[in-house]
Amino acid sequence: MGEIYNLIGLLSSFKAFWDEYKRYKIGILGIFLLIILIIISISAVILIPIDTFKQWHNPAYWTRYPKAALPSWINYFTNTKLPEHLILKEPLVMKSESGVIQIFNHIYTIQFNYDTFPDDFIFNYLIKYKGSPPLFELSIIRPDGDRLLLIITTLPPKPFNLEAYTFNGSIYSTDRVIRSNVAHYLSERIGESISIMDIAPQFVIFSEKPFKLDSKVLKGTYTFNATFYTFDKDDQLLTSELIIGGKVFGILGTDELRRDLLIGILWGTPVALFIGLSVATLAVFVGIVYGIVSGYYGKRLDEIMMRINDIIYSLPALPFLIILAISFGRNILLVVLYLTVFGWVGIAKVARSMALQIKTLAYIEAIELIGASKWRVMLKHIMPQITPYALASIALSVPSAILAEAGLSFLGLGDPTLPTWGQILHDAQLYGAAARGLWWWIIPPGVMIAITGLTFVFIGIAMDTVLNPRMRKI
Amino acid sequence: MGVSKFLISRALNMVLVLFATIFITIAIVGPTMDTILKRSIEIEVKASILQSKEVMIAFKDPKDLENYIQLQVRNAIESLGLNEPWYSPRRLWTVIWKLITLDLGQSYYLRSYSGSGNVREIILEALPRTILLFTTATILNSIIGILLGVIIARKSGSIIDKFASTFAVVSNSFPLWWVGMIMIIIFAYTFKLFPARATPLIPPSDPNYPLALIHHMILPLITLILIGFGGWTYVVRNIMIGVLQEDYITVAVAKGTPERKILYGHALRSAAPPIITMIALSSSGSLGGAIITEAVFDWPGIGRLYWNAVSVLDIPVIIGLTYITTIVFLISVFIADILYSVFDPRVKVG
Amino acid sequence: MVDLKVENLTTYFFTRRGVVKAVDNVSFNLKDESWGIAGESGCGKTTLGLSLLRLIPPPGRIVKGSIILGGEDLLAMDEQTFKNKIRWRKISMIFQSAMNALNPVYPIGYQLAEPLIYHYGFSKNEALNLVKDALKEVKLNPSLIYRYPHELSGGMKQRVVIAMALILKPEIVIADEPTTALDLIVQSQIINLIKRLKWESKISFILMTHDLSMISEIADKVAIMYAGKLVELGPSEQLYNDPKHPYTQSLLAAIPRLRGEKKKLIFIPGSPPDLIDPPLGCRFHPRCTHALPICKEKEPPITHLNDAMVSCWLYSE
Amino acid sequence: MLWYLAGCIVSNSLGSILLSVKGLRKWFPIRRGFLDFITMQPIRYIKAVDKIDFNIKKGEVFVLAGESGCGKTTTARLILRSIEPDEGSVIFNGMNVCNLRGEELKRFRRLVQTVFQDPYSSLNPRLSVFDILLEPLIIHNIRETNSERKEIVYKAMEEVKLTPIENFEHRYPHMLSGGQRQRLAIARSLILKPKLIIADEPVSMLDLSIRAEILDLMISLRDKYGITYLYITHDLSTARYIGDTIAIMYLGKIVEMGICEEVLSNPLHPYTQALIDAVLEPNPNNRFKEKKVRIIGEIPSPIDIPNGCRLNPRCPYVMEKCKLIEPPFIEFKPSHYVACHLLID
Repeated sequence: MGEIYNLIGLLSSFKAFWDEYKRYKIGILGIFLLIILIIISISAVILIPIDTFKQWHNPAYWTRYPKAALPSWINYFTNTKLPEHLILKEPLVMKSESGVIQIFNHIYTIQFNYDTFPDDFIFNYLIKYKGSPPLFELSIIRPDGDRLLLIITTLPPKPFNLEAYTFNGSIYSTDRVIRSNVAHYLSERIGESISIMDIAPQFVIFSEKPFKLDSKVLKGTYTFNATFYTFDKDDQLLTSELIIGGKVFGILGTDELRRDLLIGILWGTPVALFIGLSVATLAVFVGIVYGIVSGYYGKRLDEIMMRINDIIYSLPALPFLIILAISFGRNILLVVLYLTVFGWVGIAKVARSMALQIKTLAYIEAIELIGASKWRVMLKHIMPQITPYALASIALSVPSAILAEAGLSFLGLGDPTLPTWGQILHDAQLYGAAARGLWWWIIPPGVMIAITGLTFVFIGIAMDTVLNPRMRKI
Repeated sequence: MGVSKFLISRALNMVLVLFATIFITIAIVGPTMDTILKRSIEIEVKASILQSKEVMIAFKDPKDLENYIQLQVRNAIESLGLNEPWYSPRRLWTVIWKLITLDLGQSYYLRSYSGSGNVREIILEALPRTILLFTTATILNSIIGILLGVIIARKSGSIIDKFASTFAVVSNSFPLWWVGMIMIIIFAYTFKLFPARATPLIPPSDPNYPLALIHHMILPLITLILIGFGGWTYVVRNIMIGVLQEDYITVAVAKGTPERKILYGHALRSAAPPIITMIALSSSGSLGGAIITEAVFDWPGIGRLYWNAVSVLDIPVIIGLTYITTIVFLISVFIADILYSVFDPRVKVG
Repeated sequence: MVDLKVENLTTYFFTRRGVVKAVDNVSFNLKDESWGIAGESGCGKTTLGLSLLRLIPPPGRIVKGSIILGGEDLLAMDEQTFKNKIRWRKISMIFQSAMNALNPVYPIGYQLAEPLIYHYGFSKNEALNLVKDALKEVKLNPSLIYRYPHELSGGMKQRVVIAMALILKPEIVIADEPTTALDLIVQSQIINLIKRLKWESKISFILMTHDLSMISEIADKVAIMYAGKLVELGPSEQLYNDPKHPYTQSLLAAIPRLRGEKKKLIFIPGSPPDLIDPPLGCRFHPRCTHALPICKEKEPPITHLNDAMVSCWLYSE
Repeated sequence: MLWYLAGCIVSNSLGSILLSVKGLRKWFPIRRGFLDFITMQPIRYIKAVDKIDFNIKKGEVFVLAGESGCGKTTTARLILRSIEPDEGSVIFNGMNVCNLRGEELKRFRRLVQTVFQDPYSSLNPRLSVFDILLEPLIIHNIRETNSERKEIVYKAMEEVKLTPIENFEHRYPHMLSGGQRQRLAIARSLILKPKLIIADEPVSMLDLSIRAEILDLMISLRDKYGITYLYITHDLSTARYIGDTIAIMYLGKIVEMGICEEVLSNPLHPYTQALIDAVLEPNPNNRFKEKKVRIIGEIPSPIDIPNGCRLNPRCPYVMEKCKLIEPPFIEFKPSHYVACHLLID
């Protein structure tokens, strides 16, 4: 009784609270982490186009990315340098004319100094033409000066009904023509005829001479030269893109569905903060109002309200969350609602016991005897005393809300329109990432869940220590 | 109020909560259950009619056949009482009566290892495995937690205390199932010490099955302890620190009571009621949380069963499981109450 | 022959807010008599009591001084010797609140038996038999040994706590507010019990309370404590009939009397200082009606007047 | 304006009865478990207040004294209508408090104020001194403008010597000493110009050195505004210092009542006598003799109240009759009432 009174006195101003709070290193650390998370969230929203995260569950969007690639920084720690997945979009552009013929050149120069071969390569281009179909030629110059013609072909004719035709073409290293050209090149060099079925062009193109099965990668500068011959003065080569399929990609690598995990992790941050904070705030608000009304009114109403509380407390939470998600849907707002339903119970109990304690303080009786209404007593004389506790319990409820949401998502019951950390782990589990050792798919989401949880745990513990005199050393 | 009275009133309370839980479960899954049930009856009836040639021949006009089918479906639905809504007293009573008598009905799709579709059998097959894993973990966790918690409570503020508290807080922030995945990477993928899937490959009828089960249990068990004991230690530490500040501890020190006796006698004995409650609650609470953990390790307990039931929407199994989980939970609460009254002579609840 | 000499005892609490000077240079000498230490809340009485038992909880520490009992310096002893020879055997304590001093989960018999078991190695049953005698001594029914604290009334619990302090037959018993939260009539019963113990068992009590009336019931000598310092000490008669220090004088004049002439009570304006930052000079000077300029600057020395000692500039040259 | 006039009327009519308590009874039922309900256990009661009568005259300090659990605080709550009586009536200023509703009750709340024992918990720690004093004015909608209200608040602060005002008005309770808080509590009770102040042990938690300050303040306010006090205490010495009339309670009953000085110097009831014996005095000669303790044991629980005279199991003069018949409350001497069989024959 005395304790709670002193506590309230101590916190009569925010400054007093802050002075006390900032003594706790753990609290400062919590705030520091929170700021980082907020920065991550803001930069995710600003830097990554909303389209990208909307495409998270659309496999077609991710075809240009490598499958289950390691993060690229892994090369700093290993002796064998793995090829980085390259998506090149800015070629050296050259254009020349001779008569009606225009020649567009897109030249990509890459330094390939890795120890293993690339997975494959893909060349995409976008060309607009009015006249006869353009001629397209793709060749490569190896570091040793050899030039390989990979393909020379005519683009499809312009459909009759169109005035100008915009054609989106893709050349894959696995294309039959390329394989055949490479086979030709190889048989010239080793003097044996090679069946094109046995050819994987990247192992030839990027290999040291002589071309043996155990030949190493030929390191150095490779030049990809794409040449288009067009036959109308308005024809244009719009864009092109060269993808060298690697085994490492970006900061966090990719998953089995070729998605860039960095995007998932970054976008997961605001989603997790939203879910954590909104569930915690709602639950604490409901819990506190419920607890105060129950504790202050007391008697029969209290009895009924606490029995209801008991029942919800006794429901096994996760099974019920699952049932709810299946029966009523799994939109993010609904998930927030479900988690709130199971989140407020404990807080209501604490708020009730605090209300009961505060109710015994003489100033409540004093103000009642002066003639204040019940609402005035609750709003002006009980609620403000519980507010600091509420803030602490919001902080302490966030981690469990985040964990619960992650659990639901992990079971595949998260909002299917959003990337969340739990869903990344769900997919990882689905594709047996753990048993296959795909650690980069598993570690970052878990670490993010833990860091976000810890942030609020730290803040909560510091606040709680300030608020709970028993735990505080004098 | 005496102890026996206290326990009886707790028991009555337990029954009340149990019924409320059943009602809520039925209310949530009821409507879904009805549509699914009706559709499957329709399909069944149609199939049986379309299969028997005699009946088919009897109808010349397809319209008559259609009407006949509709009639049969309606009869079947009525005979099951599905024409009434789920909240009608008759249906509620049937469900509740069945639950009380532990007649949990037949599953839609899931089968036990012996091939039975009886929900009770399916659950009773899985339950001991979950209890084996999670109760063992809870017991080990609580033992480690109590011993460690007492030690660091005595040295509160020391480096070991700070280290242990930090470990507790940090370990509690990681999802258990995530740590499970990491453990699989380390111990099953990298070092190949334990199998990655916790379900033994040999059938349950094999005499070596229990041994295999225990071998497969080690990795999940280590995970549960690694993640669990920190929290236990921290809670025990906090309770103990509170108790150690009490005047009667100072008195005990003054009287010359040896420190060991103070810690493990006076202090721990006073701290026992909340700790006992915690043991009882968490050993049953883990049944609910087992769903994800069992999914990660592929442990053949009720968690995975629940998960399977949810994935194929096997409603009788879902209801049965919810019911059994709640019963187990409430029984543990009740046991916690009994133990509380044993350990705390003050127990008097009005 | 009991001879307790406390010299310059100083106990500070090193808190985050600063150093709380709870007991500051306290000296007194107890010889086969009972002392009363009077002071208002927060003046350091309880800390003084715990210092004598070397039970100051962290962040508190005895900074300096000596406690000499029968020629031995208790503060120089190592903890084990002190625990085996002095604490509870020679000096024991009746703690402030009986309710909190008893462990709720043990029967009181066991709690009383503990000192016997751990100091003299009695078996549990032997000890319990002795406990029964001890309960009789404080006028309690011996059958209570199997009861739990919550089953006893306030007065009974207080008697149990007293029996516990006496169980090893110590020479000195510190009683810290032994009757707070007790009703008036029960308070008289407990005072009579202490008196009888004092007369019959020749125990020296050190009674610490805010209540000067209660001290007069028991103490042969009285010390008045203000803000961590002893301001006046002397024999009971001297102190009650002819108080010297302005603080003592005001305290006595502030006690409402039930008997005799109805007099106007006086009060001391202001409130006791914060022990982290006590006033310079005499700690009482901001509330003192007789304050001299020097009181604000220098701490008053101890002046001997007849049998009494007073720390006040009014009495020193 | 009414509240202002009310004060003038009171000072003119000293001696007439302000508050009259008649046959007041409050038994608290002991909460029965579900099981008790099924097994038809009879309801048991805590007989906190069991038919008491007394009158408080205008302008006097009426002391209600007794040990803890004797029902004195429950009596105060019944008078304040913080709880409802089972039986009996409380007539304040001609109106039956037990029947008040709505606006009338609010008016009553304005005229009767309280001061509590614990100066630490009786003030809202989140409000400043100024806001604490403003609160009653807001609740009762007294004076419209802020400046008028400010004036009233400042006046009350001056009245209880919380000066200089600018030093105190923005402080929070935890920045005040115990005595200052209690003065603030008195100022709060004063601000609505009440006729009756119920002071429940207002000094028992204060240090000895400042008790007199509060008691003197209370007396000076009585002299200045003709306020009547119901002073509730277990401490007979302060009762004598401040009281005019005293009633001694034991287990829910008043056992003796009369002029303070008279009752305390010539106590008639064995319980009163025992209480007076038990009061400590600062006299060094006391240590040579045992204190006289007339009655044995401790107060029984108010659930198991003995038959007959409630004191009979503890009373040194107990007679057969005491165990059977409850003694009537008689006027043994003029204005000195007592309930004891010893005095009837």
